[in-house]
Amino acid sequence: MFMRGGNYRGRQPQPGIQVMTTVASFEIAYHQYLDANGVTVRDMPGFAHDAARLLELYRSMLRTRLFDRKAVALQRTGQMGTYASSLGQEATAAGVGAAMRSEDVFLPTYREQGVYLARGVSMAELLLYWGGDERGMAFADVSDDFPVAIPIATHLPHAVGVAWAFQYRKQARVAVGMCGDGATSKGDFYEAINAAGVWQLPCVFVVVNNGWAISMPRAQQSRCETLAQKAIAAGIPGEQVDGNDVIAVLDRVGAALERARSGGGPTLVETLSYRVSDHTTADDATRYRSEAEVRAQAARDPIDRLRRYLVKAGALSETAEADIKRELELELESAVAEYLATPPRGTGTMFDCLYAALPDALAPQRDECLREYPDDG
Amino acid sequence: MFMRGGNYRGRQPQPGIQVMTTVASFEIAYHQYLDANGVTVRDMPGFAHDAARLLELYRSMLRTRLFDRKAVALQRTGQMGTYASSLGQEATAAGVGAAMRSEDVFLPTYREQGVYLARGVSMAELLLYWGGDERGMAFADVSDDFPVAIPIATHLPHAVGVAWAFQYRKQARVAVGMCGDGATSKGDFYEAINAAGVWQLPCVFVVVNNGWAISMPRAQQSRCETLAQKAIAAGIPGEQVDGNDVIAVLDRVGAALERARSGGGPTLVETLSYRVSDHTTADDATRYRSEAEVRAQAARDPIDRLRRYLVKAGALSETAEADIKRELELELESAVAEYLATPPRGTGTMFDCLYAALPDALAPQRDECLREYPDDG
Amino acid sequence: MRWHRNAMNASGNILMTAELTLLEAVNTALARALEDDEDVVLLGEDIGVNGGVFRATAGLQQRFGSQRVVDAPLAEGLIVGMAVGMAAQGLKPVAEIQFMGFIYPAIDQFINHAARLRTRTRGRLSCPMVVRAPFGGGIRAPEHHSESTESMFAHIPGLRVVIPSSPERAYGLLLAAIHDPDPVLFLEPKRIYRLIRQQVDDDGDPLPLDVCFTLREGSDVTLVSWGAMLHETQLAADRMRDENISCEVIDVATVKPLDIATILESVARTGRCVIVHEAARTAGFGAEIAAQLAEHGLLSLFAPIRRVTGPDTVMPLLKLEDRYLPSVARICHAIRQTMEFS
Amino acid sequence: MRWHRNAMNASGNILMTAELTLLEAVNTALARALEDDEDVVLLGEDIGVNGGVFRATAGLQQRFGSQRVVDAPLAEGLIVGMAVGMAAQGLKPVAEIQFMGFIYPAIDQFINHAARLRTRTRGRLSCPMVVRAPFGGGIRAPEHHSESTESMFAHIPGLRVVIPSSPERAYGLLLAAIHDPDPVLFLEPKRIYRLIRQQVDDDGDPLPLDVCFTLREGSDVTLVSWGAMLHETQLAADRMRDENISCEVIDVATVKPLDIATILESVARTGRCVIVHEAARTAGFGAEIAAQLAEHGLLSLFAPIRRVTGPDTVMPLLKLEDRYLPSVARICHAIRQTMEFS
Ligand SMILES: Cc1ncc(C[n+]2csc(CCOP(=O)(O)OP(=O)(O)O)c2C)c(N)n1
Ligand SMILES: Cc1ncc(C[n+]2csc(CCOP(=O)(O)OP(=O)(O)O)c2C)c(N)n1
Ligand SMILES: [Mg+2]
Ligand SMILES: [Mg+2]
Repeated sequence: MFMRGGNYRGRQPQPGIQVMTTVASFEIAYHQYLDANGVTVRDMPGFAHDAARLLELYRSMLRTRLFDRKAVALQRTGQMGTYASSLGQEATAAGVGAAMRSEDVFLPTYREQGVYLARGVSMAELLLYWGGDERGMAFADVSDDFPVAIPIATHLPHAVGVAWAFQYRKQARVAVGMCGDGATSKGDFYEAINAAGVWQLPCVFVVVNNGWAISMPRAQQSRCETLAQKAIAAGIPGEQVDGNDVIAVLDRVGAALERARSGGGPTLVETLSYRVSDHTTADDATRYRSEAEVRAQAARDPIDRLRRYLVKAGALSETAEADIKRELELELESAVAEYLATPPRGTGTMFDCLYAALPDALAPQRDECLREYPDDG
Repeated sequence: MFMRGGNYRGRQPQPGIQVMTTVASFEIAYHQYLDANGVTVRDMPGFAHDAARLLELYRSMLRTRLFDRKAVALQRTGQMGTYASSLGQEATAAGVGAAMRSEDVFLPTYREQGVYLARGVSMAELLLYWGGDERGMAFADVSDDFPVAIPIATHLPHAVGVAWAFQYRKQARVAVGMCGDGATSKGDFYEAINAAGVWQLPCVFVVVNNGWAISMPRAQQSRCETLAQKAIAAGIPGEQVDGNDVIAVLDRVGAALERARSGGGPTLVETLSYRVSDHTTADDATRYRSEAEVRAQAARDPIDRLRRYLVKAGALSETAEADIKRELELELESAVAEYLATPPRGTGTMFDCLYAALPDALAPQRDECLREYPDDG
Repeated sequence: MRWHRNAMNASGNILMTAELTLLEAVNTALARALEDDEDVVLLGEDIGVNGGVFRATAGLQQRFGSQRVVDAPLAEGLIVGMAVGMAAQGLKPVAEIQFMGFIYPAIDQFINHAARLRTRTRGRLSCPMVVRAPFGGGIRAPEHHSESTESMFAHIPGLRVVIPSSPERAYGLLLAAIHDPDPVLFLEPKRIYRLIRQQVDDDGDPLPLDVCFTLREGSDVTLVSWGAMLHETQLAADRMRDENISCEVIDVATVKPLDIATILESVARTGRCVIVHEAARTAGFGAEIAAQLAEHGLLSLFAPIRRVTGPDTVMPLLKLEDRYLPSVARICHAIRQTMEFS
Repeated sequence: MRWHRNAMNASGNILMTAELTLLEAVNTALARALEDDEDVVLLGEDIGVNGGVFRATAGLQQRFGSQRVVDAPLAEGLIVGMAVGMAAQGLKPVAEIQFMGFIYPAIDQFINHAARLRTRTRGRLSCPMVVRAPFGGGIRAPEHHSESTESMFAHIPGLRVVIPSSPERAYGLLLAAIHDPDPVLFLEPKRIYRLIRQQVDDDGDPLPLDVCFTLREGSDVTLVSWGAMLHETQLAADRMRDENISCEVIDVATVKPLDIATILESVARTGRCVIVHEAARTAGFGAEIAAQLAEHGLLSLFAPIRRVTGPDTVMPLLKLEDRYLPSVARICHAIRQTMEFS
């Protein structure tokens, strides 16, 4: 986003002039490196010249896709709860995950397992959570990331608070809040970007515009031409990125993170992608959108796109790809085994983390609970 | 606001091009007709050639000022509750009041007595309300306007609902929601303008930017250069107006109302003014802003400005002005008398308008109340 | 839905009778209201083409058009706030909040506006609106989808809070809520959305609000509940019959304002009362009922009033949610304790 | 404030003692917390240069800087949501909501986040935060400025709700709330902000949370109240003494979690209980106390438990607000009824 003018205070229109004065103007940019066929449309950013880096992104996307597929399968066979797949959105997740440093803090919705995986959350943990067990959000190896936010957009004010803490403590860390296109209609979204702007906090907001909020198409959420331009309301930079181009996502989210880390304030990045799957396993998208629309999106698949580029560049052989797949399948298999073997939480644990210490008033309720379910602690 | 581009879907950037694509651009306009000295800076709009119309606006501003002054005096002498004066903002109120038709619906905050007065609400009613009696919002002569909204910005979704009803019933009516600069930080504000955009509702949002939200200067509410540009987030037109130039306010709010009425959808108008008074009679603004700043605003006084213009144009003589003042003083005096003579509400009336009919469950509480306060019904 | 006869009711409405689930009864009542009164408008997230995530509005947009069944942007505060504006203009909006866990951004609109617009204008404006929300646990849903916080709303002066517990009452109470000239929060116990089918006459006749329904008469103990928990409560009453304990079962139905008279009258006969609700115990609505009994029915009581409720913990995710919900065994235990008390 | 001696307490803190109002005690506790722990940060509307609309934070931004005492944009959901994020990072935010009537946009953050972050992450993240809000009527304020809805928050599992009723308890309980590792809603009864002065030691010592304070011992009837209503309750107890009725007066102080043991123990001795609160009756917190007494103390009761409360109406504007608030006469009437019951 560019701003011109803006300093309206000093300006006075001239007498007799028929036109009104323009006091501020703005532009919204769109970024893409690889087109849908994996052909470069623009000079590549520096990191993209490192094949290993691109392979890592490729692996990250594939890992998410395989994880999602397995999670859906587990749900279909009654071994897990309702699940929200990110099928088709893997580039955004991989790009954001790769752009962040481990000391940054991630604040996601329910559709960002891909970023969690890139952050070091284990597959078994994510399965446990979606299997209906809070221990899945205890994260053995990731200390500060937030748990999944289900109430839409409510986590974005948290991102502001986290970023505020970084600024207060003079830490070079960034809070990254991710949300969907639907989420941009909620007051919380707006209050958060506005406040981040006021304090110029190290905070990056990534809006994953996947075209749909359950059955509501993007156009019914807002009359705005782009979601990126919502940044203008907060006086912060906003831009649009091809969310199925992992290179563009990593580049632009990376730039936003760098700016935030070095005191340059917040950014809103809209990534244009598409929710290929149903909203969740509890949804049936055929009720509200045409299969033709979904089929058309196949051509934009983020994994195919990078694969074509890598293959053409000679950076990905068939055997290398098979190796990656095999390795991921193994990881997945052992995660599923670990998940399924996790002993259940005792009923009494309902009381354990409610407060730092159980208040006296609750002891009788805990006792009552353990009387009814004595065997499982 | 102008929009260019916007149709990002069809565009594809060209290979090899180094710059990113611009997918949307916007400009925010500022409107003024009379400068601070009452000198025209631009050709006058049609209505301004009608001296009677301008005199009416002048009278409307003066009426508001005198009313405010009296209300503050009553509060200071213990005859009224906390009161929020609009001193210095009378042009915005008069302009909005004059732009609306009686069949439109007005949804104000606590600082818009000027618009209420222009709408036909009586001075005695307003005094009654601020004196702490709900009957003051029963409005004998205005049927559909909303009562004062004290919780900031919460009435803007109501404006959307009212406008939705107009659209549904194909009525050529407009809902006008007014709020302050501080209110623009609240999610409700944003949700409302966004939704009005989605359905292209006959709704006009007037943001009175008076520089302060209690002790918070405008700059601390948002990093945005103008509040008008918040419209861009909702994809609706937004513009800035000199809120102390009643001609500009009437012209621009009038244009927005006309567009809304004829199916052109919502508009956000930011009127630049200044809160010359304390926030309310419970506030002491000297704690947080300099007297120099306030004094500097005297030069922008909206009433002086129009008076100078009218006097120079020969449309306002000293005797005419004295006549207007006398008439207004008389109205005010009789309103105060009416207010002070209003018999108190009986205690039992607490139960009267709670539901359309008092539920059985509440009858004992009402009886209990009447036992304690039997004399006043 | 299986419709199986047509007739007319007293007021001349065409009478369709069918075996409906609670969910279908809601849908049928909404269709009836849309049909009968063009001021009725539905508003919510995904209620249009998609027919609602539970299908409560299935087919209604197709039948009544997108001006009557309106998909709103994702903003609950807006939805309820808009309903206030629509209602003030004389429409009868019926808003859907997708899950009760997402109603909180709208509490401001309930407490500061909807419930007091009539009071604030001394009757000049009013709020004839309904907000529907599925609530309660037991459907293995994700986080925040299973809570019951009716008592928070029952505290709001000027509001009605209505909770059906069967298809028939869902139909009649929802119509009553829509006809009511004041705002109603209509909470639908989603655990029993599809649990049973019941014969429902689509005759447009509302059931009375502000009254409790006595579902079963008994002489030893009064069981008071609402919503989905009436299912377990009735099962407990069945089980108690085998132990020769006769339970009276009361469906509160309108939680606010509360028809305490029916409950008092029952407890005056039985001398014992067990209140069952799914919500967390502390400051749950069971407390209000117990408090009124302790104030107005103390002398009738042979035994302490017991509350069988969810504990004061966060509703756990699906692996443990059944352990959170009051079980038939827990209710039976409380009944026995009450009977054995001396 | 008139400071009048310096000393040290057991933990070596400098001890300043002064005659403070409740408002000054809040200010003093905030200053102490800011002084002692740089993780403590204040956040709110108009709390900086302006020192808060009630002056609760007067002088603090001047003393501790604008990084510690932070003026926020006008958005309550944001303020409480930010506090969650800050707290998860180990800060100890103390947010101010200007009036309780404006807290509702933030309820979502309380119920869906602050109160359950620890549970949701099994202790990995937590929310050591305080939200302060002045509440209650009686100061002739405009609409929406006078309500008391503590019971809505008392229903939220994982939250603490603390209400001081004197300068001393305001100081000690606020420090305790700030030290507490979990979220606390701290409601300040603004009607008594400046009512009395009391000697307060600024020694940094917290008072215990989760316990009731017995303000006066008595043998005939237990009066239970909290916040500003304790003022009228104490006056009623005085008046009853003239009628030879001996009242025990309990300040609940921590409404959630409730120390029922102290109340039960008292009622076991007196056999009678009158609960006084300003909030609307239905589903007010008095109901919870009465319900627990009806469950666990039934046999002690010689008389019905009476609640003296605001009616279930919208709190009227200033002309009638005194008629809404429970009066000393109303409390005395209830005590007499309780005593005369047989
Ligand atoms: C406050 C709130 N309202 C409603 C819901 C129900 N709901 C869950 S996901 C969803 C759509 C979200 O769309 P979007 O933000 O675009 O994210 P996506 O699912 O497309 O990733 C809705 C309405 C919710 N979780 N929270
Ligand atoms: C939701 C809410 N929060 C806080 C307040 C307290 N308050 C009253 S007026 C005000 C400032 C409003 O500023 P602005 O919107 O600019 O309007 P102005 O007073 O300048 O007309 C605040 C914070 C309130 N009324 N509502
Ligand atoms: Mg989406
Ligand atoms: Mg202002």
